[in-house]
Amino acid sequence: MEVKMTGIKKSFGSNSVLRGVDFDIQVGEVHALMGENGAGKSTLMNILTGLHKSDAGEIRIDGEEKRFENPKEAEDYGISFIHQEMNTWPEMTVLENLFIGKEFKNKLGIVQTKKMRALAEKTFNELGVTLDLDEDVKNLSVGQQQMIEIAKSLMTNAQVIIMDEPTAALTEREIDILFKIIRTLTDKNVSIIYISHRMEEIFKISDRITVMRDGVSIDTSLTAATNNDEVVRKMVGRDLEDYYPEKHSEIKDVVFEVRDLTQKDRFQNISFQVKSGEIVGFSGLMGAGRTEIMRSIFGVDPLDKGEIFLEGKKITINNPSSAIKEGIGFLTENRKEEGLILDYSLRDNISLPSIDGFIKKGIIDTKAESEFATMLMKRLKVKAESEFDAASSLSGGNQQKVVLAKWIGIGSKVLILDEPTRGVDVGAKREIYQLMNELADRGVAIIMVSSDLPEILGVSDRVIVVHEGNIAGELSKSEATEEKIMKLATGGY
Amino acid sequence: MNDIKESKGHSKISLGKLGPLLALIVLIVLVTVMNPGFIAPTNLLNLLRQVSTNALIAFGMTFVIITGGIDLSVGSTLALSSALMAGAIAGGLDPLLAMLMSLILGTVLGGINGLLITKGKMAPFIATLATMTIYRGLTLVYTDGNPITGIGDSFIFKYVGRGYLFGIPFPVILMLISFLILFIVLHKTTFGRKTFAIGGNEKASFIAGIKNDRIKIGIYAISGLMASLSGIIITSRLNSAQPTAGGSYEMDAIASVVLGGTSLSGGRGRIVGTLIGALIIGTLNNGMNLLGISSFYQQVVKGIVIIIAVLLDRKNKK
Amino acid sequence: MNDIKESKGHSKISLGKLGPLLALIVLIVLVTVMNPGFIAPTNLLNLLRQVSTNALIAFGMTFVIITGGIDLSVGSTLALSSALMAGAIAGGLDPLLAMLMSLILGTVLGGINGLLITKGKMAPFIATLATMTIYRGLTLVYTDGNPITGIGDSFIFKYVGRGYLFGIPFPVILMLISFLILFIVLHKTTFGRKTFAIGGNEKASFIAGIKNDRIKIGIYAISGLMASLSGIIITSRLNSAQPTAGGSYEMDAIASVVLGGTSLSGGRGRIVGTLIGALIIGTLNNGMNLLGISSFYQQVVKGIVIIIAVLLDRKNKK
Amino acid sequence: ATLEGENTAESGPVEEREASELVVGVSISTLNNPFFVSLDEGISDLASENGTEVKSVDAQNDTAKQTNDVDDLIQQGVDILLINPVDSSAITPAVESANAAGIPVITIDRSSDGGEVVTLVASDNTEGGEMAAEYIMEISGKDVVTVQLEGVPGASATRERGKGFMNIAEDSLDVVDSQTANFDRAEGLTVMENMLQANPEIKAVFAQNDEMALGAIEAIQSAGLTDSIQVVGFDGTEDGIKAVEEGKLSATVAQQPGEMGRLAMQAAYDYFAGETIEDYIASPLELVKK
Ligand SMILES: Nc1ncnc2c1ncn2[C@@H]1O[C@H](COP(=O)(O)OP(=O)(O)OP(=O)(O)O)[C@@H](O)[C@H]1O
Ligand SMILES: Nc1ncnc2c1ncn2[C@@H]1O[C@H](COP(=O)(O)OP(=O)(O)OP(=O)(O)O)[C@@H](O)[C@H]1O
Ligand SMILES: O[C@@H]1[C@H](O)[C@H](O)CO[C@H]1O
Ligand SMILES: [Mg+2]
Ligand SMILES: [Mg+2]
Repeated sequence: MEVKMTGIKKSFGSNSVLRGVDFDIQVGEVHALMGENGAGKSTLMNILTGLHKSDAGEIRIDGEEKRFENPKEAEDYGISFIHQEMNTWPEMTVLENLFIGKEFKNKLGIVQTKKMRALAEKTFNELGVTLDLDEDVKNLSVGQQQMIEIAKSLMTNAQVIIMDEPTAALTEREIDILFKIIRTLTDKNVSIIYISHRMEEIFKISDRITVMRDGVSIDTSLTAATNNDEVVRKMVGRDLEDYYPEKHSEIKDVVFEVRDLTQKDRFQNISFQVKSGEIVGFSGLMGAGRTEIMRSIFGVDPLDKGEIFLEGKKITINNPSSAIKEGIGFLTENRKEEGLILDYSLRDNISLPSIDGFIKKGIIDTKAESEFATMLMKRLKVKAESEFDAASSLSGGNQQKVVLAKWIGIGSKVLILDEPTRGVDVGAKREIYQLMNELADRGVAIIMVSSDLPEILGVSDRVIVVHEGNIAGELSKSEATEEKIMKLATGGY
Repeated sequence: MNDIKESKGHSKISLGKLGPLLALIVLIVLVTVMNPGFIAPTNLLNLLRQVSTNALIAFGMTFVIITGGIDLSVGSTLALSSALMAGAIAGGLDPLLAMLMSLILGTVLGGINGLLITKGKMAPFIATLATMTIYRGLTLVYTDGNPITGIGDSFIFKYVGRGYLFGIPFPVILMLISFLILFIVLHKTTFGRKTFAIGGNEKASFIAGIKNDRIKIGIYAISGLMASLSGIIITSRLNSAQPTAGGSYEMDAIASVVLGGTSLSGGRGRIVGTLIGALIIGTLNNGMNLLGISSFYQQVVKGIVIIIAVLLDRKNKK
Repeated sequence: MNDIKESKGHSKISLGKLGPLLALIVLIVLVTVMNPGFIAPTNLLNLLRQVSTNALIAFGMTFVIITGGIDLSVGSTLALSSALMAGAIAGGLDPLLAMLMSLILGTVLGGINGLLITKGKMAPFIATLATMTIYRGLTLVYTDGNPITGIGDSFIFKYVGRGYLFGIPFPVILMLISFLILFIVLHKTTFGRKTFAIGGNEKASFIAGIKNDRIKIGIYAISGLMASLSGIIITSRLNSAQPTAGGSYEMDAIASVVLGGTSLSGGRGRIVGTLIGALIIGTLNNGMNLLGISSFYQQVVKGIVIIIAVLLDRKNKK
Repeated sequence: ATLEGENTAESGPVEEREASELVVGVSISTLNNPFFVSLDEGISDLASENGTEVKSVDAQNDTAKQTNDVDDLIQQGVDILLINPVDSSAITPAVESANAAGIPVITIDRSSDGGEVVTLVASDNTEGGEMAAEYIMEISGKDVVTVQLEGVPGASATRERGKGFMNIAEDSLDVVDSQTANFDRAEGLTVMENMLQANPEIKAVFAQNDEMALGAIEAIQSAGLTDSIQVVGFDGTEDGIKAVEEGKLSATVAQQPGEMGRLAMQAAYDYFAGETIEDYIASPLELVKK
């Protein structure tokens, strides 16, 4: 199937998101779509698949003008969309999830579970997925859920598959499998539209790259004919110097230490230290238990055993409130669910953990609060009109900066960052790294959980690798390599 | 991890699923010990007949609650459809036709709720709160506040609420048939799948091509239909249509659904649970009457039982 | 994007905000045209006094609904705290102390709801449905179904419901004072900010160090407190405590909150809106009585007005 | 296929029973109203004086619940049923069921439209309504501006009192408004307030029960019209009679619910003593005025 989109325009209210985009897909190619957060990539795909209507422009499929009324129609026509925001039904089983809206049924409308089960098993086999079809989706890891999304799309026999950041939650191994599948698909003349912020993947898998910036398609070139720096330059409109900024902070005394942290069946005897000015990277496979460890430290989930020390003093943390009082901040891995109140203003979001500090005679001093928020927004270079903008109106990277602003605002001595750059574009990523460095310069102890290996290597002073709830090893910056980390992470020695 | 799997429990029988059933059994044993008359077959049939009217409404409510909605208007729907039916019968319409008309009317009244909620984008609570008032007002206007009588000659009409088939009260049979049909619809058909899907993730369902609005309208229509069916039974049993009929029935129905383990936040639920929930409420009412507990204390006990049952259920699922 | 900003509304005055006020004005004009007696100062004061009892409950309900919850037990809380107060006064307790006791009791009853919802992890609907039944049952047990009388001697106690200050009925003054205090609490203090935060995103609030449970318990306690305050006024006005007092008051309170533009899904709302909502409901009741509309039609009209107001509000916000 | 209550057990001669061996089932329409509380007390007082066991259930004003309640009492094999119906027509099938089970029924305060009952113990509500209208004419004069506060719509008391009242009032009083206040004191207050706004020249009020009358009095009082408006209530509850004594209420058509209960219980004893019982036992009505 050949798809040609020309002059696509789209506004949401006064916000014109797409201002004339050209984009085409050829049979059997992997076409990467790149651009900063908010460039309009997902919106363009939503228009193609009929979720949104374009204001202007034309879509031709195999030469014929075509407009889908809704995503189902596009899917029936052979265009399947694996969305960036996962579209799962947590309370339903894997099998039910795979077939929602397209169940096999007999004449009486009764669903035919056996048939569906057979197809699902076949597809899982092809994908190398070993998941219980009767498991509730809510019990699966984000990565496993992502695999379901992929399987769902494969089962539709689509001619064009759109993958919007499919690997954001996948492990290296799962990514390998995905890439193999993509290869078999393209061999069968299926085309893939591949959206990702991970450069190395783009160069590994794509045939062509289209770069979008501010709602306009800037350029389309053959992957073989371009390179990393060129793509980045087109995306951000200028040269980015080194991807991972140099870090010069002075690493001093131990600020934060945990001993023997244990939560039954999740992690055992976790002990580590973080020094002032140090960034400690936590690596490991998806589901290794890193998030669980951090949540327990921060008092979100209870600990069965273990001690926490801050500046040499033993502290007790029962809930996030007490962690915050001690000066610990926690950027969660899921900013939309746990990091932000999307409908609320940036000011309300930023001041939330420190709101008790703005009381004057029992009343919130909103002037001081606004100043506080704007100050932090300036320092973090948050792109927004004012502190009264709704958090939902910002791009992913800017939203992430707002969450960071929250925790910088409490004057954290220890900052735990769980996947701080997940879904964030290159430009914003770099700004976040710079921020981390600045904080380290001022003596903050930083823990960074990340599934992005290059990031772990580029940013951390020291790497701790977690394997099945245990610390499998520790590597200094000079020792750490991808191979060594992977070996520890997979339990191989 | 184990417990999570259990609470879902496919094929496997799980504690979470058994929670409401256990509660019911405990209750039955307790009441029987205190008054053995309780398990006399005649009383059990009597109990089942009492349960049937609430259970029917609760079945429809189960669909509504699974989508994350609520239907406060069931009692008023029951009253309005019954009043018009009784009026029609008293006016000489064939009772069978009148009953059919009542069912259609209930469906339409439910459908109006669905329209307000989908096309009007109103919160189900407030939409059905409004129609609850409106339907009740219309009933009062139509009946002028008086019960409608003079409907009692037709055997068929009497039979619906007061007949016996093989010794089983006919309302009980109606309840069982409805249960079976709705069980299949909810758990075996695509309509049921879609009901769950909407409750679980409305946006994703839309993207998956489910016509959310259509399904929801259908679901509220089912709720209205069940309310009017319940109304036919009540009208037949009382040999008259009462303008105040069904007042606060929504509460018992909702309590039955929740006692049965269906979550008010939507996306999860079982209609078997609702049947058990309705039996719990019915056993409480009947049992406490048998035990001669004053109606004042009955209310206190009923509230406490709801709390305990929900807390236990929560615990099992943990 | 604009709509998000507007619906949140900082400083700027927006259509969305004015919707309910416009509805109120239209209503007032309509009624006045049909019966000019409506805007007579005595009638307006009379109207305000009638509104006060519902408005007080609705103020508390606003907090509850902003967190995404609901409180069905307000009417029963009102009845129970009033009955115990009346009993205490009849038994010789100083009326001032008895009133204080009633307020404390209301707060505690509300707090129990909060505990069930937070510590018991029960859905607010079902928790307060259960306590609604329990508190009502306890009221009936305590009063034995009879109103409690013989409480009418104390000037202070009479004054609360029946007094005038500068020509304004004292209940109206109580309503305005409560409004002012709760307005400040909701929109100017950290407690209010946290209330919104919980409604906006409970998980994010917890991670941001908000003690969700504590705030929620506080909020349900406020709801109970306001119900008991309303109960004091009613008891004083009726010169007796009725066991059935407050029946279905939750519905009018919830309708007022929603008419005022507070969203049932939580996270968004304004207490000024609730005041306006309560005035709309009050004007409807009072106005239709003045116009001699039969109470049956009144229900129909009330329901329709709720629907129209909510639909218009939706449209404005679009 | 059979119908419930279809084959009435043949009523042979009554087997005579001692009061102390009897088990009496009592179904009350609602105990949320002092009137019925007194009625219930009247029954149980006389019963306990004679050592009779009473099983009492409360229908909470729900016709369907009352049918269930009666079924439950039948299940327990009570010897006789004393039913105070929520509604006269809706109680019919329950009475028929009792008939089928061979259990005699006595209705109280409100009748049953069908089935066989031993007797009805009630005051004549229509007559009571007439009494009220006549008394208003007597104290306020012919054609005075009058309003009526009605009880729960559809209740027989509402219908009958309204009917009786209008029988007289239609020709001899100027009834400008009639609204329901659901037999409820708080509603009586607000409805009265609004009526006063709409018709400031009101001179007389008939409230179909004392609860509403007491609410109306509070409204009249706060409007400062106590001296110019006469209120007549119905029931003669403790509060009502006290208000009459204090001069706040002009009069109340007093029923004697406690007496009604005692009369019903006595009728049950008489029944089991083999005596013949009248179809209708009038519970006395009395106009209580100062
Ligand atoms: N439904 C909507 N209503 C209003 N604005 C929207 C809507 N959907 C997207 N936008 C806005 O359109 C712009 C483009 O969003 P889009 O999701 O297409 O970006 P993207 O390129 O996919 O970014 P990312 O890399 O972060 O996924 C953003 O500013 C976003 O806020
Ligand atoms: N609420 C829960 N109930 C049961 N199991 C859970 C729960 N949360 C997480 N798990 C499981 O615990 C393990 C650890 O998950 P965790 O999210 O901590 O891993 P991680 O190393 O942080 O990986 P990720 O990169 O996915 O965040 C996984 O197997 C996960 O499926
Ligand atoms: O006779 C009673 C009383 O008047 C009561 O106040 C309401 O119900 C009627 O049936
Ligand atoms: Mg995107
Ligand atoms: Mg994680």
